[in-house]
Amino acid sequence: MAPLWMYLAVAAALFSLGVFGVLARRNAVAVLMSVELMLNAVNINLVAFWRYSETGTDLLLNGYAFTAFVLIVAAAEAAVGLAIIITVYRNRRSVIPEEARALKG
Amino acid sequence: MDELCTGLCSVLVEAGADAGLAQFLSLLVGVLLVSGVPLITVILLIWIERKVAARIQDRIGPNRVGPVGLLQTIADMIKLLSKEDITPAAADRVLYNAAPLVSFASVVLIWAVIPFTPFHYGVDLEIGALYFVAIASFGALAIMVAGWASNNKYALLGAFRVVSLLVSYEVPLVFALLLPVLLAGSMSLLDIVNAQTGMWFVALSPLAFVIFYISSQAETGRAPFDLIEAESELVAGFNIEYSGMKFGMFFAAEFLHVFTNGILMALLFFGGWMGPLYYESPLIAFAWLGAKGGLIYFTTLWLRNTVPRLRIDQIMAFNWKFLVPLSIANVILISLALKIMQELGWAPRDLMGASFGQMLPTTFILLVINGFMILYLLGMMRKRGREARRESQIAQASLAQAAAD
Amino acid sequence: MNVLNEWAFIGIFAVMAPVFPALPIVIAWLFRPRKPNALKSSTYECGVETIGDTWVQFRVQYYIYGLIFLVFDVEMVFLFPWAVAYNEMSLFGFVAGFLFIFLLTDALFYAWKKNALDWK
Amino acid sequence: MELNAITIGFVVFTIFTLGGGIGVVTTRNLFQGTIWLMVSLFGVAGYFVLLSAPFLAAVQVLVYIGAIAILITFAVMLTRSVTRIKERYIRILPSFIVSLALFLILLFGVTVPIFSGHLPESAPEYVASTRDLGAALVDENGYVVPFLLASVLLTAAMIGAIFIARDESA
Repeated sequence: MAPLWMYLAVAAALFSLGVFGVLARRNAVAVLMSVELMLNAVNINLVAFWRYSETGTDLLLNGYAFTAFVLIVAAAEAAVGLAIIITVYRNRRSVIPEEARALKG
Repeated sequence: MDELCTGLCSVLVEAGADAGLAQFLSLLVGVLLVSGVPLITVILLIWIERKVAARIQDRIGPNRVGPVGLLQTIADMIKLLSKEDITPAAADRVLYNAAPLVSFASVVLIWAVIPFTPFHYGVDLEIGALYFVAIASFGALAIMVAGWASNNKYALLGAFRVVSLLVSYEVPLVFALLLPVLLAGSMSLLDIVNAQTGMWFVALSPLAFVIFYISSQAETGRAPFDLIEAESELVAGFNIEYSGMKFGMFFAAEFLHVFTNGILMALLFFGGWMGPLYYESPLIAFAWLGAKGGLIYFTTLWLRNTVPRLRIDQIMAFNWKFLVPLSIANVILISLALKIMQELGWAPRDLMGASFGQMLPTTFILLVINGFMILYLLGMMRKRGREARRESQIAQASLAQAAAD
Repeated sequence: MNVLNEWAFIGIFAVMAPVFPALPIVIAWLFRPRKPNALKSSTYECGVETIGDTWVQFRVQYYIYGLIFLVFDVEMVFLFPWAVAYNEMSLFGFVAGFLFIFLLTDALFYAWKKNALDWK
Repeated sequence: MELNAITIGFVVFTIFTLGGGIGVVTTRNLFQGTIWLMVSLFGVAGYFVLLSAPFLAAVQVLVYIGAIAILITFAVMLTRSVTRIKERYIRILPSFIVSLALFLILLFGVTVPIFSGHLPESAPEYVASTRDLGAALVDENGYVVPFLLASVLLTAAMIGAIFIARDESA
């Protein structure tokens, strides 16, 4: 069995890749994909901690169940985010987040 | 392949092989044995499909190559092998070549969890039922990739239509799949079959089977849902730019998928290998599974060659406004009734050991519920049909009126 | 077989599965004629060069179907464990699952009423 | 770590996950970016299998490759002029420094407990099954409130997204 820190290191690398994508990419769809990468890095961590935690007699399901909830949140985020991108594109012909200033005060 | 593995493993270890290597080799042999079944059947399936289609259309079908045309597929393969392979200049080469491989592999991979007999299967995954739905989603992605990588408007449009059809019909499919899982209390296909010792699941909820049947017909892109080959509308759909053996792979994947769905339905709803004398010999069990799967497969061919193609708006409306609500209602009503019966002690909590007699009251009540649902649906459909006919009559009358004026 | 052995089987299967269709393609690559020309490898469309981008604008309805499918697909994350545990479940647990399905049916009903399910 | 199936799996899935991730942030073509994302998330599903959570792996494939990939490609096609953006990146250097610094900090945080012996080396034998998860999800003392809240969230997301994306003019 691979030791815990290896999973954590991979998750850290994946999360950093996601952060880079969110900060540096110009295209809103690419930014959204980078957010998905970050959420999945979190999921790796959750499952790895769940697997390596001492359960004792009582069943510990927190990490397992929480991963399922993160999955749901990721899906909801993708659905709404992409819908917003499509609408902004339809109205402004642009997919660059910096150019969508309609909601700015 | 459980027993075979341990057997082969120990032989290899005794012969002096490294334990890990022995395990790997025995797993590899298992993989080759299990995957051999679909790979051999697919060659036969193409012949069966053509023969059945020909008989339904009052033709003879392939009858020149070999006895009753059995070797026709081999001849076709040789033809396809010698065909020039054309890759469009503007195509994305890597994705273009990967798509047919993924498409075929996604169907073959389903066979890893199919139990052929009580003792012979690739693996018995704890999540078997979910596994084959997940693997099938690679097929949809492969079609999307094929359409995009061809860099052709027709191909992309075809891929869009097909993928939206596939994802739409996956909703009722999964809801129908929920019922066998719920009844058996397990996602392992072996457990699902064993839970049908007392009563086949098709008797507990025929509606779930019908929904699964219709949506798997759509998932494989067969008539009346054959938008994949809507020649008159989309030239050929997503595989328009493919030629030679790569086209052949999409073709073979579709044929194999239809038969795989037949086997899956036999496992999920018709008790798999259950039948008289199945416990006598694995061969009899295997024959039962093949017979049931083959019969369901034959009805899908029959359906394919009988009904006309629907328009895409009709297909979508049928799915979202009829099949999805129906499948949700079916899950809710059946699970509600079963839970109440379990609380009252009329229904067994564990179907695994339930006998035929124990299952009778459950079956009766669930069947009555499904019967009422079907009666209601038939009434509704008759009403809708009458309305539609009246509307078309009015429309025709007004047309005639306009022509007279 | 223990659990990971099962998955080793799936892993080997997953590696082998694309090899089976790749074999005939490679064999075909050895035997097939190769006479490419510009006309053959042009995009198949009406016999003239394609005008404009292949990525034509698509209708938003595709996205809406995909969206509704996504929501129902994600729902399965919870419904499958619920179905597996169904037989040992108390009435309370059943009602919770019932509510879960019911709430999502609401969303479908909304989409229906807003004509988001029509192919426009 | 000796050479065994788990080690091989770990290495393969690491290549998938990180290679796919690099593909996502570097590719110019968004459709290829989606495929890279799927490669990466498939690697994550592989990790879930290695960590004895096959149910989560299947769900990961079902949700991401089966649904979110399709949704993203639909969105990419709907906003087609995306390929015409000339420069892929903005503020590339600061972003790179920030993410590299973040990675180093995280790596530091991950590796320090090894030397002090705080991280467990081996995992417990018994793992919870899907049935346990299902029972806990609808248990009064379990996750029944988040379970129903998730349903509300999904309903809200679906209604909201349909409301936003619907073409009023059509």
